[in-house]
This record gives sequence, structure tokens and C-alpha cells, in this order.
Amino acid sequence: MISVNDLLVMLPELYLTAAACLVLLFDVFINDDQRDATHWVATIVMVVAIFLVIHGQTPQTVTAFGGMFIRDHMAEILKVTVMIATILMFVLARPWLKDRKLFVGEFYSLSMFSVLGVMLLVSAGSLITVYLGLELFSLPAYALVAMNRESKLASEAAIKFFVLGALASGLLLFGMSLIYGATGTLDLHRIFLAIGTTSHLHLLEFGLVFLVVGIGFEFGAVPFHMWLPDVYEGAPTPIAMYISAVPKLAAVGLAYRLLEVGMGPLAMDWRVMLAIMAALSLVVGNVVAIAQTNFKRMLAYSTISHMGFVFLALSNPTPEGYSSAVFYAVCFALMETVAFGVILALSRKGFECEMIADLKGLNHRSPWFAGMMAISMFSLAGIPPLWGFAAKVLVLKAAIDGGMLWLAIVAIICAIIGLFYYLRVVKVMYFDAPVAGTEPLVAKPDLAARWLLSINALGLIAMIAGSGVFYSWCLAAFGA
Amino acid sequence: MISQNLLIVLTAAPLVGALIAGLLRNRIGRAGAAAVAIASVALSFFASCVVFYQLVWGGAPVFNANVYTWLEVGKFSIGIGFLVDRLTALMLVTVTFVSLMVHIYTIGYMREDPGFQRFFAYIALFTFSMLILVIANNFLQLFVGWELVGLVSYLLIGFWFHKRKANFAALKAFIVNRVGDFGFILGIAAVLYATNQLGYGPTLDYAPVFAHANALAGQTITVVSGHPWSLATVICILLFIGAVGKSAQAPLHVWLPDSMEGPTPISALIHAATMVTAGIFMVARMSPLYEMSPTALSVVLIVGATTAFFMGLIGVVHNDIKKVIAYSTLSQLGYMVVALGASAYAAGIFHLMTHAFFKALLFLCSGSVIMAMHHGQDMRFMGGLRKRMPITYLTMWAGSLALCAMPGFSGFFSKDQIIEAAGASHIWGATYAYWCVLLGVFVTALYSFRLLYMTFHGKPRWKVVPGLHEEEGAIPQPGVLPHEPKESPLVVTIPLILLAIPSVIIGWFTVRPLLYGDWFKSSIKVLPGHDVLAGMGAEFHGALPMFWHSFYSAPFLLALAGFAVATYVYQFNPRVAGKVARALLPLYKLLNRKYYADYLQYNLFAWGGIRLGRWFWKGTDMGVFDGAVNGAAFVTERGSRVFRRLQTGFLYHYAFAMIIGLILLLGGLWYWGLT
Amino acid sequence: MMDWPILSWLIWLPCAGAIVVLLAGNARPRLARWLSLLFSVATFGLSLVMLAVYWVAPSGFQMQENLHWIPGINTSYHLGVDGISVALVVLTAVIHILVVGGAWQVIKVKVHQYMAAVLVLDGLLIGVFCAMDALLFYLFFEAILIPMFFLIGVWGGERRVYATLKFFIYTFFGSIFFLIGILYMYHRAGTFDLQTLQNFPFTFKEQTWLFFSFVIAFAIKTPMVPVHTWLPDAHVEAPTGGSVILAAIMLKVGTYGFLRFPLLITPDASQHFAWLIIVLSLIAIIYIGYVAMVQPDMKKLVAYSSIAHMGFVTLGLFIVYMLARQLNDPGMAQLGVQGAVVQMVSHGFVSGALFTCIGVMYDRLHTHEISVFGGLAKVMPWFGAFWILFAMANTGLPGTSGFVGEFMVIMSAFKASPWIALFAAYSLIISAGYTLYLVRRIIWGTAPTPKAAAMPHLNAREGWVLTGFALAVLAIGVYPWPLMHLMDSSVAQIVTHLMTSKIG
Amino acid sequence: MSIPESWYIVFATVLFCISIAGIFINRKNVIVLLMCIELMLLAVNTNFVAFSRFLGNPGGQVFVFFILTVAAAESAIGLAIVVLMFRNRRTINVGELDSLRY
Repeated sequence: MISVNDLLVMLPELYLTAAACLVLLFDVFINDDQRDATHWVATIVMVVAIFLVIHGQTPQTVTAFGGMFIRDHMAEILKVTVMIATILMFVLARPWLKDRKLFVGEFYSLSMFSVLGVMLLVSAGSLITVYLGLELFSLPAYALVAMNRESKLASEAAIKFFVLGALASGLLLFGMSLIYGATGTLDLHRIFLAIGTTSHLHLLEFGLVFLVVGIGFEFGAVPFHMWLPDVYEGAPTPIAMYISAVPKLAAVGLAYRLLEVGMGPLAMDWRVMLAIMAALSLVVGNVVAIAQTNFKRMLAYSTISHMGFVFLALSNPTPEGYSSAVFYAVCFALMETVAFGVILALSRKGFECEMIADLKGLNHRSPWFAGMMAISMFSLAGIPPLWGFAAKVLVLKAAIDGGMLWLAIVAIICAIIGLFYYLRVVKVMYFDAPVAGTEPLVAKPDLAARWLLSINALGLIAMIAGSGVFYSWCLAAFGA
Repeated sequence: MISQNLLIVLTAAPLVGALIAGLLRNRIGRAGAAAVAIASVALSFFASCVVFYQLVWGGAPVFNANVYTWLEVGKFSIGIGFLVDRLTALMLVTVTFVSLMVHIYTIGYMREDPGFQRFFAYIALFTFSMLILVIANNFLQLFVGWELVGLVSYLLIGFWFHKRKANFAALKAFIVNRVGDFGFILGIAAVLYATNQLGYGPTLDYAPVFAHANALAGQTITVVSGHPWSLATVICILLFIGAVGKSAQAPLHVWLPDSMEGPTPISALIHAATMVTAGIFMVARMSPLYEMSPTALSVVLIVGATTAFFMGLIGVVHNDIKKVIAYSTLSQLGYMVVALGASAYAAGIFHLMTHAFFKALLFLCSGSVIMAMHHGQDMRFMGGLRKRMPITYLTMWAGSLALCAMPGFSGFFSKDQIIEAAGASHIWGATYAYWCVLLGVFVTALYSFRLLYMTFHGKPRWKVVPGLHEEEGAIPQPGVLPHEPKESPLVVTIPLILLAIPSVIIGWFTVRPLLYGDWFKSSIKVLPGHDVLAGMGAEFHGALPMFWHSFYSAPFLLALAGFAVATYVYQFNPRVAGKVARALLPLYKLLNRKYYADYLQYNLFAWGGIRLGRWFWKGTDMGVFDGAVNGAAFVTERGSRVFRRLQTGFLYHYAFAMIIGLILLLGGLWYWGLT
Repeated sequence: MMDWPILSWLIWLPCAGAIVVLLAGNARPRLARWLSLLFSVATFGLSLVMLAVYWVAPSGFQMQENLHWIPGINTSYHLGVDGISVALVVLTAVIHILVVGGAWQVIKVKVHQYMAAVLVLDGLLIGVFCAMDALLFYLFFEAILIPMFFLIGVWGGERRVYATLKFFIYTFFGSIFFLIGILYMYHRAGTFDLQTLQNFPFTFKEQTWLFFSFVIAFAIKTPMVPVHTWLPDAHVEAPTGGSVILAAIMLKVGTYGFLRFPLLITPDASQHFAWLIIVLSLIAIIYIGYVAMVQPDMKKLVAYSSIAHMGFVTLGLFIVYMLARQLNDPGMAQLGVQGAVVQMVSHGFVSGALFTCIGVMYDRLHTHEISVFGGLAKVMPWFGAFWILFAMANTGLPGTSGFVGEFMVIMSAFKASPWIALFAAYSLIISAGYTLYLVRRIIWGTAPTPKAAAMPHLNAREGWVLTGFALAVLAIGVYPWPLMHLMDSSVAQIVTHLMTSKIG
Repeated sequence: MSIPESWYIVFATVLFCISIAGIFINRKNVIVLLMCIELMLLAVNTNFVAFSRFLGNPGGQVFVFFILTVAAAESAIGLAIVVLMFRNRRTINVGELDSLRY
């Protein structure tokens, strides 16, 4: 009894499935020097998908397939952001891939499938769809990490990512099974209702913990963060960019679906777990990042600390909390794209701009790239007047409103520590003289990449004014 | 009726002169600068005379008005304005006259100096500041003038800024003065506090403050809890600290002798005639307040008496001609302060005036001598100048006689009255003061005639080496001159003569009105209980009887004794001096070292301060405060290096960490249970 | 109230100017210089317009602008000025012109970026003084760190990296607690609007916590002992312009914060802990005075003296409670607060001037070491004259601006307690000590080296900049009444406001 | 006479623990890791089946089908990565996988 409007509700997903398959086929039939075509097709497909999502949005929440698929504003915001991030990756990655003979069709189709997984995940209404979305997102991701077949590091990163990811999803599944046992249903909303009546509280507890662990892994929160630095460092830079932006968004959706929609009544329990993980992530992430010399790895640890911030918001299980979490995740994704985008642009054939030292004297070589990197660094540090500041303020506010003042204070103390390594990047770019022999940087001819990156960077400044509107959307998404 | 514009001209003229001479110094050249400065000062001298005339004979009322509002907060407002009563008028005339003389004299004295224009700018500026101080009608403006004269004195002492000693003296002068001002500004604050408490304020204008001075009676302020102090006493003593600094009373006298590093005209103008007397003027001006506090008066009395006698003693052993006069200035200031302490304010002001004339005269004479000696100042290499510079010789004698209060000379009238007043006063410490000032006369005579003899009489102790090329500043070795010392030019001698005249005669016809004719009217207020002058007025029958009578009085005999001793020792039997010095070696040392006051201040405050600062800086600031900051950074950095080791890189460790996390969460939930 | 958003213009015009200057590019320094001069002068012009508008209008906050910023948390882009802000805004605008002028040929590398940073600072600082929304205030308050970070780091001296990182992290450390405080206030009051918060009845316990969150931030910014150690380092390494802005305006941001936040939002806690601030201020005046005396580096010396002078400001601000509440004498309280504000403005000019002078010397011999210089009075007579003037202003000589504020503060302090006045007045001695000791070593005496003896005279540009400073210093000193009148009513309002306790 | 529900759960849990232990006790072969993951999924499946049987709710069994399918795909990718790794490093020893660390 699949009705037509069920299909209409998930039109963007269906469209993307079809498109991804088509791109895969299309790529088979062209030869390498025409690959740009694939690139543009994929990009356009994404743009259209965004259009579909926005155009198809409805004022109130809609469900399909008996509640297995939920379409609400939160899902839409996350989907759109994920696709924007993906488009950014496509465009910014192209010159980089070309330089390294990695400019292949699978890159596009795999990423599109992975995006599809995220879309499914964030609008999942039942444990099954959650699981499917999760796997559909992560399996292509594993493959993407291993995309560069010659690289030792890439394969090592891939195996680590894969094993730990599988372990995490295994734990998640186990938790699901227990919850299923306790509540007798797979549908999140029914679970919500059943919790009040169930007698198997211990099963629930166990299940809850396993779910939290799974979520923690997706976020990369301490102590489930170990995979993150290695994957960032090992994966090809565009993929690292993808991993840094997209899963976090997916994870916010995942957390909301499982914890609020499903386990809402147990909020008082899981918020404490999240709070603890938040504190740990903040401390470990910031402290360890200071000692890093590899830029990507440093960003990885900074990511961990930022996930701490997201948990800070989530630990206040109210619409304000969730909306600030979404706000933060989106903001964070778009800051990361700038940071990675710049080092993508700075890498050349035979030269990976990965070390912080590689940025020495960037201001002398290319003020504009230096400026954009500085913007993203200050934004990550949460210094006004940049978007990251608004995000940080909202999260801290949420935490304080949620009665987590102590956590907020931990957070800011860590923010002070964190400030140091962001500033160090700026220092290297502006205060240090360029390494001898580094000629003034000739920006790549790729106009699209430069424009997109610039827009992205300037957006970080502009959004301090736009925060009001965007935050209202987030609030609306959670019906506040 | 005195017009405000006249007063504005009177005050502002020197400022304009200073600005022109200073800012356009290269445009208008040396002559121009001198002309402008002198013209401006002459103008304000003339104006002062007009004011004086209008006030004294023209029957003009006391002038008191604000020119503009300087500060206004809520209902508290202070202006910049003028208060012209007889006290002010007298000061105006004295200041502008002496200043004018010094200006003229300067043309000759500074002839070769490269800083000619600058010098004129400074002294004109000084005149302006002094006028501001004298003519003020509120405490703030008084303080403004008070500090400005300090500034100019600082600049002038350090005028020859290539001389290390000069710079040091300037710095010392300013800072020691600041110590006085420190008390002074607190005094002003106390006045404001009082007016505020007693409900006729907040205000700092003289008129209301003095009008309500009686309200201070019985008022107390609690500084140390449990010990309420008399408010009047607190105010007066705080203000007096200012006077101690400015008028170089012990123990803040140390800056004045050093200030002799400055050019001689300055010593005459600032460090003898005008600025240093600002303290005297201030206390006299505040007489309504001081009358309210016998305690404060006693303090004033004792400080003054101490300075008068013991600083005079130092003058006996010094050989630098200017230093000697400087110490005599200290002791004369002491006399004035004693007069104030004895509530004989009029006598204080009177002595201030006469002293202004003869002390300026003495300094200018010494300056003339120094010029003749090519900037040699050591009396041991002088002598026998009598014939060579007669005018200087005569005028200096006149000045010295006035200084020693020889009957008939101006100093006699003023000083005798002070001694009598001290004797007549009944407040605590008066006896001590009386003996101090009395013996002071002997000391004064001693060093004055010593100076005269060593400088002008006896055999020349200098020799002439022709063709010795001149250079700036002091001569290569003392007592060796490129050519014969000769009398100074007219621009120098004329002021000497003009100053000598009042030094000699002015006492005759001013003593009666100033002291016994209620000349100062409202500007000085004395309580009947303290009014020693009134008592003395009973026996006073005019200048001439006083003159005759004095020949039997103790002061005259003491002065005579001093003269005799000096004559014997320095004129007929110079070897005695050395003998005496050896005989009284400890005393001699003590005096020669100026009671170790300098030594103490230098080592304790100056170097103590520096050492303390260094300790604070290295120890507290960089050690503790900064150490904490850098330490925190260091710890974090180290912590980071340790923590990163957790990321071993081994897959099974990662998995293990995850499982540990899982187990901890489970355990926690198990332990605390579901909420 | 006028509908033309003049305050927004004041804030964003220089920022826009910064972008234009950046576009001028590294290749065309002349263009960059002239553009930045143009923009700073234009800003100054605007500030004068604002001054005029304010003057004619009645007191209270004027020229308000109020737009939604983040409705979700009820914060808004709310600007407005009262007498105090007006004074400080004009000060900011003036100083920035002088800074641009002062940097004219001195800055040789990346002129456009330097000028852009200066202009951005101009706008942001004006923003701080105009913000009427706590979060907006915080935004500007912290945003100024970025351009200053670059100013010190790129154009600074030897240890510039250490200095600028220290500066940034230290101040950030303070302000982040301030942020928590703001958010907590929002948590309780549901708004960021300053005036609402000033009237919101926080309990004493809350006030205490808020008070300390504020004090950490502003004490570091001001800076007060013992959290002042970043300042000397920052000054020594900063380029002249950076030092001038830092000393002349950025320090005022801290004291201005004191005025707007703890004094009015947590009056009872402030009253309760006023003794702490007062003691720290007195320590700053005396202790720092001694530290300043022994500095071998001119910039360090002046930096320390700035700390001491800021002590007067905090003192003047925090004796208010003793006067207004315990002694119930609003008149004297007003005297104290106004003295503090006058001191802020005055110190803006004096310290700015002193750092400019040091910059002039640095351009000639490329060092701040005192021992290298000497006999300036002979070598550069006019410059020596300027030096003396500003030094005297620094020692608080009557007739210069330095005197006015100190005088008022001491006067009101005596009422609060003679002891406070006693220690405060000690500044007369100690400031004379360290300033004139410096003057004696560099102005008087003789040049120690031929190089020092051959220093070229002031050029016209330097002459004009210093003249500008000198005029301001003398004008305020000789006739402070207009400045007083400008903020009289605002200060009166503040005092009356903080006289009423928030805890019944 | 049927086996009580709790036995299944205990059984599944034991399986699960074995697999986890396998993951971090094994220091040699990556393949073993893959097996452990499979084992883990089996444990989950047992759970689901048992529950759905006792709850009389088919959903669990449906879920199991999905899990099985995904597990197949997962192991496929896993093996691919292992092959890749062997090509690059000439070893599949977990203990030597530490070039990415700190």
C-alpha cells in the first residue's frame, strides 16, 4: 500500500538515487579527458536536489511509509547544508584531484550515495531507516577515504575508519535490538510512547547507553574520537573536508531522532552522558590540538572540541538546545570547508599543503588566501564579528538555560586554550617570513573554485548579521 | 574702582611676552626677545602701580571676581579670577618691580649665553605664574600658580642643561617641591571637605571660606579612628606643608642651596625675592584659617625658628658665594615664618618685601662679582675687589647691612619687629623661637661680613694669566682669570643701584603703616588673643624713636658682635678661622655636611626609591604576576605533549577506548540508576 | 532623536574605508595613505556633527538606533550615546587622525594593511562606545582584538609574536568570563538591553558573581594590578600607531566598561567590593609608580605610567559608593565620576602624545632604550619643548589636561576617606619622580653618541601631529568646562541611578 | 517446553562480548577483525529474532534481513580495503598499523 504521496514526500531522495545511478552510468561511457562533464553534471544534480528540497518543503511535518520517513524543517536544513558542503567539495576538489590523477567518476557517485545516506538518516522515523541511512552514508565514505590507492596512509586510515565504524554501528544495532525488545516496536515515535509503559527498564538503560555510544562515535566525541585524527590525516584532503563537515550534520540529525524523538522520556539520563562526553571532548580536543604540527590533524582535534560544543547544546533537551545544536553544526561545517578549501587551493602537483609550517608567510605570497584562512580560524575560535561567535554564544546560552553553567565554564576555559592554536596558524601566515624559494602564489585558473571559496569565507562574516534569520529557522524547525 | 581689563593686562602681559620671546625666538632675535619680555613686564609693573595707587589712595574697593568658570560639577564650581586687596597689591608691586630689575640686569648677565631668548621667555613666564599665584581668588588658582612657578623654577635651575649638577638640582627642586604640594593639595581637599561639611560649600573661593572661618571652631575630622583631630589644625598643617616645600623650610629646604646651579638672576628673582616667599604669602593669605588653630601656629613658629637659626649657621662655613647667600635666604625665610607663627602676619609680609629688595640686590651683586671672576664662585679665590668694582662693592655693603638689620636699613625695621613679635607671642614654642631668631642675628652678621671681607677686602687671591682663552661655563682652574676683573656694565649696575635705594630707605616710611596702621585691612585677620602687633603698637612711637632706641637693644649688640668677630677673623687674622674649624671639628663637619640632610634624602628616598622599584619590577611584577601567566601557558603546552600520546595509533587501543567508554557509561548508569 | 543613522555611519564608514584602502593594494602606498587620511578625517567630521547634535539636544541617550539582530535571543543592534560616549567617540576619531598622520612615512611595508587595521579599529572602538546592547557591546569589545593583534604582530618589534599572543589571549581570557556573565544576565532577565539590565533586580548573590565576571574582563583591559603584565610587553613591541591607539583608547574601553556594567548593573555588589577595587587602584598608583621609575625602556616606562593613571580612573569610579550611598553626598560622587572620565580623555591625549614622541625618537635611532638618547633639548629643541609639555601633563601639572582629572578625584576621595586621598595624592610625587627622571636622562644632559647628537629635526608632519596633541592637552587643562558640561547631566544620571539599591 | 527468552539474550550477549573481545585482543590479523564484526552482527540478529518471536512482532525479523544484506556489503568493502592495504604495505598485521598516530 505504498501511496503516491509517500513517494512525493521523499522525492528529493528518490531523485538523488536515480541521479546518482545515472551519473555512474554516464561516467562509464565517457573517456577521461571529458571527465569535467561528470563533474558539472554531478554538481548540477546537487543544485537541483537542493532546489527540490527547498521547493518541496511544507509548513508542517510530513511522514511517509507509516512513519518510517519523516520530513520536517530540521531535516531540510541539514539536507540543504550537507548538499552545499558536497557541492563545495566537488568544486574545490576538482583541481586537486586533477593534479593527482584522482579525477575519477566514482568520486562523484560515491559521494552522492553517501549524501543520500545522510538524507535518509536525518529524516528517519524508525530504527530500520536509521540503520540503513547510517550504513548507506558510511560505506561509501570508507571507500572514499581509500580512494587514493597508492597512498599507504589512506589505506591505513580507511581500515581504521572501517573497523571502528563497523564496531560503532554494531554497538548501535545491539542497542537498537535491546530497545526493540523492551518496547516491542521499531518506530521511534511508538518507542517514545512505549517507554512510559514498558516494564523492561534495564533493557532500555542498556539500549540507551549503546545508542549514545553509537552517536558519540558519529560525532567523534571523546572517548569515541580516536578514529577522527587518523582519518583526517590519512584521507585525501577533499575527503577529509567531506568527513569533517557532513557526518557532523548527519550526527546531529541522528542524535535528535534517536534521543529526542525516540528516547525523549529518558532525557534526564542521556543529557548527563552527553554532558560528560562534552566536557571530555572539550578538554582533550583543545589540549591535544596545541601540540599538533600537521594542519589537518590539528583541525581534527579542533573538530573534537567543537563536537563538545554541540553536545553542550544537546545536553539541554529543549527546542532552544536542539536549534542551537543545528545552528552550531551548520556553522561549523561551513567554517571547515573554508579551512580545507584554502589548503586545497594551496596544494600543487607534488606538494601537499598539510603542515602548519607550509603556511609560513602566506600573507606575503597571497594575501587573499591568507585572509580567508584567518577568517575561518578566527571564526573557529569564536571571535566576533564572525559567525562562529554567534554559534558559540547560542550554544553557551542554551547550556546556561539548561542549568549546565559548570559545563559552560569548562567550555570557555577550553576555548581560551583553543584560541592558542588558531592564533598560531594566523601567526604563521602573517608574522613569519615565507620560506625561502616559495614564489608568490599564482592562484589556480579555476575561477569557480576561487569564487565559491571566497563567497564561503565572506559568508562567515556576513552571517553574523544573518544569524538572526537563520536561528529563527532553526527554532521554527523544532517548533519553538 | 579697579577695572578687570587692567588686571587681565597686568597678568597676561608677561605671558604674551613669554610666548613671543619663546616661540618666535629665532624670528625676533636676541634684542627683540629682550625688548618684548622687558616691555611686557614693565607694562605689568606699571599696571601694578596703578592698581596699588587706586587701592591705597584712590579708595577703590577690594576687587574680587571671576574671569571664567574653570570647572563646574553639580553645584560645585571654581573659576579663574582675581582677588585684589592691599596684600595682593603689595605683592604685585614687589614682584613686578624685582622682576623688572632682574630682566634688565639679565641683558648684561646673559650677554654671551646662547640661550638668551629662552632665558627671557622663562623669566617672563615665571612672572606670569607668580602673578597668577598672587592674584588668585580661590585655592585652585593658587595651586595652579603654585605649581607653575615650580615648573619655571625647574626649567631655570636646569637652564644650563649640559651641566649634570644643574639637571640634578632641577630634578631635586621639583620633586622636593612636589612633596610640599602633596600636602598642599590635601590641604585644599580638606578645605573643600570642610566647606562641604559645614554647609556653606562645596566651594574653594577665598571669600566664603574666610568669611565662615569661625565655623571651623570645634570642628573635628576623624582620620585615625578614635582620635578626632581639629579640622582647622589638619587644614592648616597640610597647607603649611606646601609652604614648607615652596619656602624651603626645614626639612624640605634641601633643594634651595642646590638651586644655585641656575643662573644668578634666577637666584635673585625666584630663589630669593619672589617664588620662595610664596609660602609666606600663602600663610598670610590664609590668616583667617590659621588663626583658628593655635596648634598649627605653634608648628609654623617652631619650623620657622629652627630654619632661621640652624640654616644660618651653615652659611658660616660655606665658601661658594651664592651658597652663602642661599643659606642666608633660608634663614631669612625662617624669620618670616616665625612672624607668621607669632600671628604677626604683617611683620612677615613686611620682611618679605624688604628682603625681596635687599636679597635680590645681594644676589645681583654676587652675580656681578661672578661675572667679574669669569663664573668663578669660590670666595677663597676672590678678595680685593673693592677698588676694581666700586658700585658693586657699595651696593653689596648696603644690601648686607640691610640683611644684618643694622639700624636704619630696611631690614632693621622688619627684622626687629619680628624678633619683638616672637618675644611678645605667648603661644606654645614662642620662647624657643625668640631665642632662635635673636641668636640668628649674630649668625647673620657673621656670615654676611665674612662674605664681604672674603670678596672685596684683603689681598687678591686670584691671578691673571693673559691670553687664557675663555670657554663657556666655569674657568679651567679656580682663581685664574684671563684678564683683570672689572666693574660690570651699566645694565648690571643700574638695577643694583635701583635695588639698593629701597633696601636702604624703604623701612623708614613703611614700617608704621604696614605694621601699626591696620594697612592690610580685611586681607589679614588676627584674633585679638594673638595680636602681638597690637601690643607692640602701644610702644611704637614712629620710625625715628625706634631707630634711636635700637642702639640699646639686644639684636643690635648681637649684630655688632657678629661684625666684630667677622672683622677680626677675616680681615685681620685669617688664620683663626682654620683654628676654630679644627677646634670645633665635629660641629664644623656637621655644618659643612648641612646636617646630613642631603645625604639622608639622597640615599634614603632617591636611591631607596630606585631600589624598591627595581625589586618590585623584577620580583613582584616579572616574577609573580608574569610568572603565573607564563607558567600557565607552559603547563598547558606540556600537558598537550603528554596527552597526545594517548593516540597510540593502534587499532585495538582505539577499540579498547571505545569499549572502556561504553563500560563506564553502563557502569555509571547502573550505579546511579535511571532517573 | 534624528532619523539619519549617524552612529551607524560613524561605525561603518571607517570599516568601509578599510576595505577601500585594502583594495588600493600593496603597490600603491601613497594612495592608501591618502585614502585612510580621507576616511579618518571624514569620520572625525561626522563625530563633530554628532557632537553638535548632542549638544543642542536634551541629555540622556540620543541618536538611538534599534534594529533586530538575533530575535531568537532577543538581542538587538541598539546604538545610542550619552555625554560620556560622545566625549570618547570624538577622542577616538581625533586620535585616529593623528595615528594615520603619525604612520605616514614611518610604516613602509604593507601600508594598505596597516592603514586598514587602523581604520577598522577606529570603527570598532566607536562601536564599543555607542553600543547599548550587552551582546553588541561584547561584539565590538572583543572584535577590536583582531586588528590590534595584527598591528602588533605584523609591524611590531623583536618579540612581537610573544607580545601579541599574550595580549590577545590575556584579554580574551578576561572577556570570555564577561560573556558568561552577559549570558547569565540574559538567562535571568531575558534581554540584553543595557538599560533594562541596569534596572533589573538581581539578587546580591547573583550580583556578586556578575560583578566578578565583569571585573575580570575590565580589570584586564584597563589594566589593573595584578593583571597588567600584558600591557608593557604589548606596548614595547607595538608600532607607534598601535601603542597610541592601545594607550589612548583601548584602555578606556576597559574603564568605560566599568562605568556601564558593574557600576550600574550590580551596584550592590560593587558597593560591597568597592574596597577591593579602591585598594587595587591605590596599589596601581604607588606600586606601579615605583616600577615605572626603574624601566630602562621608554615605552615600558610610559606603559607603566599609563597603568598608574588608569588607577585614578578606577579609583574615581569606585569611591562613588562611599560618597553617594554611605555618606549620601551625590555632589562629591559626581565629582569623582566626572574626574575619572576627564582623566580618561586626558590620558588619551597625554599617553598618545608621549608614545608619538617616543615613536619620533624610534624612527631616528630605532630603539626605545633610554640610555641611547640624551640632550634632546640641544639636538631637537622644538621636540624637546613638546616632550617637556607632555611630560608635565603626565605629572599632572596644572594648566595641562593631566591635572584636571587627578584634582577632581583627589578632591572627592578626601571626602570618602582622607587615607584614600593621601595615597592617591602620592601620585604627585611619584609621577614627578619617574617622568622627570626620564626627562632628565633624555632631554637634558648631552647626547651620548654622535648618532644621537645628529638626530634630524622634527619634520613638518611630526610637528603637526604633536601640535595637535599639544593643543588638546592645553585646551583641556586651561578650560575644561566644556568637557564637563558635555557630560554633566549624564554623570548626574548615573550617580542618581546607582544611589538606589537593587536589593530591597 | 520451550527455551525461555532470557537464554537467547544471554546467548546473544555472550556472542557479542566474544566479538568485542576479539576486536581488541587480536593483535595479528585484520581478517579476524572482519570476522569479529560479522559475529557481532550475528549476536544482534539473534536478539532481534528472539525478541520478535516472543513479542509476536515481525518487525524485528524484517530488520534482520536488512542487517544481513548490509553486513554482506560491509564485509565486501572491508575486504576490498584490506586488499588495498596489503597491496600498499605488504602486510595485514594490525600491530603494524601505526604510521598515523599522536
